[in-house]
Amino acid sequence: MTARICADHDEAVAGTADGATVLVGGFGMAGMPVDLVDALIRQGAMDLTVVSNNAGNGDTGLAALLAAGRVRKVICSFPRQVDSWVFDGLYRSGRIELEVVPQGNLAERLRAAGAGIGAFFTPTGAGTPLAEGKETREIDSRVQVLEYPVRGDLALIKAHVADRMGNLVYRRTARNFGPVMATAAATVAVQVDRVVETGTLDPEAVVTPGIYVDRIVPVERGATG
Amino acid sequence: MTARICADHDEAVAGTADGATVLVGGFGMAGMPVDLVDALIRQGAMDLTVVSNNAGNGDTGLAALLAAGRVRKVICSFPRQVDSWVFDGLYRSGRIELEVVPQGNLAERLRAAGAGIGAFFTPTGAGTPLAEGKETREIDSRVQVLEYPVRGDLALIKAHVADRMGNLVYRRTARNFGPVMATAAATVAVQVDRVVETGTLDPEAVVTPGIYVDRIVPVERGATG
Amino acid sequence: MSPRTKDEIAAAIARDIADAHPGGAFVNLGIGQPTLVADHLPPGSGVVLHTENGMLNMGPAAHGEDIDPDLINAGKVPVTELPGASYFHQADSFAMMRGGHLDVCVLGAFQVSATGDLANWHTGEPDAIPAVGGAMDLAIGAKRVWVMMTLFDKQGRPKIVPECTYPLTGLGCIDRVYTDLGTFEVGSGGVRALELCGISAAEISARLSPLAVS
Amino acid sequence: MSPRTKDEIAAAIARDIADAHPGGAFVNLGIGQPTLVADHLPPGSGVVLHTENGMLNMGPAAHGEDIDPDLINAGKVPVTELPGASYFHQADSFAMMRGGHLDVCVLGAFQVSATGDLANWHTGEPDAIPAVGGAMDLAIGAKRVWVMMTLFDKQGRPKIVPECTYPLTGLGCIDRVYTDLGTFEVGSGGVRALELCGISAAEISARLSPLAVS
Repeated sequence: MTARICADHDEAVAGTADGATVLVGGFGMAGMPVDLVDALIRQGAMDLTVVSNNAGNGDTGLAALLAAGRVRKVICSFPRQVDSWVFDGLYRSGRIELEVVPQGNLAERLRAAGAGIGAFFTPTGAGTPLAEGKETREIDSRVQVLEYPVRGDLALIKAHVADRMGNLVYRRTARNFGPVMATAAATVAVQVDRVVETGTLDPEAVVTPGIYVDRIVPVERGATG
Repeated sequence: MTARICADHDEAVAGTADGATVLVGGFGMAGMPVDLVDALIRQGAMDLTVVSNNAGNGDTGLAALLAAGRVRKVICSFPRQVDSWVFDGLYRSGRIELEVVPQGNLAERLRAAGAGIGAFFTPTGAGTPLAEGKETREIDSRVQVLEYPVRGDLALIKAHVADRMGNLVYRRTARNFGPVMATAAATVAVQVDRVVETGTLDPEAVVTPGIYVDRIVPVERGATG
Repeated sequence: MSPRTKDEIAAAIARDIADAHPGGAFVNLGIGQPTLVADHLPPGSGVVLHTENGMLNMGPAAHGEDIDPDLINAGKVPVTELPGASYFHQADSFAMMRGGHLDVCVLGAFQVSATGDLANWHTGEPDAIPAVGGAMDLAIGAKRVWVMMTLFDKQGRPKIVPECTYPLTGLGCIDRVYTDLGTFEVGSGGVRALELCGISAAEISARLSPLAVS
Repeated sequence: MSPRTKDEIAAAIARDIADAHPGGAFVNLGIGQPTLVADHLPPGSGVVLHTENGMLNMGPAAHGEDIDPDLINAGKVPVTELPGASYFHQADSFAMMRGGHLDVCVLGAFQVSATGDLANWHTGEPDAIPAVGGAMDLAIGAKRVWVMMTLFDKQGRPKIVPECTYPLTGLGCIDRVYTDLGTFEVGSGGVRALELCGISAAEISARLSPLAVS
């Protein structure tokens, strides 16, 4: 199925099941698909597992999803930030599970899911509390930890421009987790600044090929052209 | 050390030691760094292990390196081609070793070398003669084979344009093994169609960041500008 | 109905791809006969072709002035680029394949077993030079992997077999086989004829014996 | 010579990076004090800064109209882009790091052990929310990983210790520690003072005891 341009963000997150694992792009607010997360709040799915680098900032976007009580578990590298009070409160009162994963292992586990890699050995985290209970092996005189893929049912990402076939380019460091998450979820919804005609993007510069993209929403209505 | 523009191809392959493992880019002739391979023949290193998708075409480039008796072993996915008579003769007379690796596993093993991944489980090849003697494990109801990184002492690749910091872009399907091989070798030499001033390439469209590149040669003298 | 020509087999595959994927599909066509499938895809099918040497939305073969040595398919034939194309390196291209993102892959074969094992890379002859290319990656690298081949080899021996005698390319990876004499499902349920062309069910059963064909 | 200020420590690190890499270097500066190093790099040092959220050739912090919310560093501070920059996604960025392509990484720390273990991500307090970010990747992700910190904590306890009591970030990954009171090598050879600032060798030995400082 090639990518579909959605009428609005609600259409892009329609059908998300209770208990789904949702990958949410962004590093802080750069690349954070705020409008799609807002749509997911309206959509109402419960008991979600959210995979994202952070655990929400301020009171909007991912923080609002958490505040609405929709999230059972967060898998992330860096929940604690100056403005992560929503997560902090839920965590301290035992109302949310947390799996902390080193940022590079998180990215590589997402890539592995998208790339059909069953598991991989990485030196990151070896000998630390985050590798406790995990299989290790010495390879090349270095202790390495066996890590498994992280897959999503849905990925919500933000890109800069899409063409009508779903090819994506990003903007600067807002690229961050978008391209790997786009490969790692059964359904991939993307909010973009604008949609252009197919053939407009330079084939050499496409970062996420359309094969990975299912649903596209331009952030502002009318930003299709 | 940032990338250096070399005066000629000989400078780009200088210092290659006997017994070195050399990664050679290209899929057939697309992306094949013919001028660098010719320089390696002149340079004279013996007893090489060559890692490349194919094992030479016709009588030039990689085939000429093989014909010169410089190569002890070839690691590749597809040695046999209509015009691989040089390799075929050496192989049939027992004068060259061959390790056949599925193309995707070869690419992933090169990536693993560049990405600091100690080993990975892949479903490709499971149950086939190419997985004989390798460790396997069932993951996600699928038999997977443990594969290890393939590293080079030297990589020879061909790109389209470089800037003076070594950032590279490629041309169409000539991109093939270049970007992964560039990450997987201690020294990376690149022949390019031209060198442009730093700041000319679009930072969003750089495929191989300059950190991976050591030596650059424009194919035609004077193609620096 | 007589046995199918290569083009008729390709047309049947093209039609089945289009029918099964009304919203478009991402497809890899193996080297050789499977490339014929591209010529039979209905206009507007939305099928996007992947070539494992690093491209999506590959166009037809290039001729004359359109030939660009940097733009080739997995069979090293010069091809063209369609609007919406993208290029990527080998690790990304095989990640796309291994990760199960392609809808259909069509391959040639020496043999397919009743349980869907594939042998298509090596005749096993002692002096043959082994060369696998992307065959093993393709075999496990799509949601559905189909084979296009003649049902019998030049010596008249069946190519759908109880167990492959040639070296394997992949285990239990094939679910459908398109041949000159019909289309067959293979897999955990054994061999089932979906369609026969120019041959009776009785004759198929006799010639594929001891395989049971339902 | 008196104890070094943060800027003096940063200047010492910047000088050592430039001296050790006359042809330029690829460097990652951790969140917090290590970012000061950038301000002290000599003109023309050829140092290219990596930020693990996906960029090479990062420029100084952005101000006023130059602020672009899509262009931030790992500390989420708006930054600028220098000519020759490139952007890449998280898997590629950490592949670059884990693969050992960076020359130097400079990190802050709670504790460094005599053998080079690093503790810098978690105080281990029971109600603290664990947050690691890229710390563990950075700790093992450069040819040389250096620490910039005060030698003693606010309670006066040494931060170079026989064995880390805080949860570890990485094992044996640090080879040099730059502090207000001097620069130290750590690793298999134990602790060695390369330079002392405003403190005598005898006093260092006494205050780091039972650690042996050579």
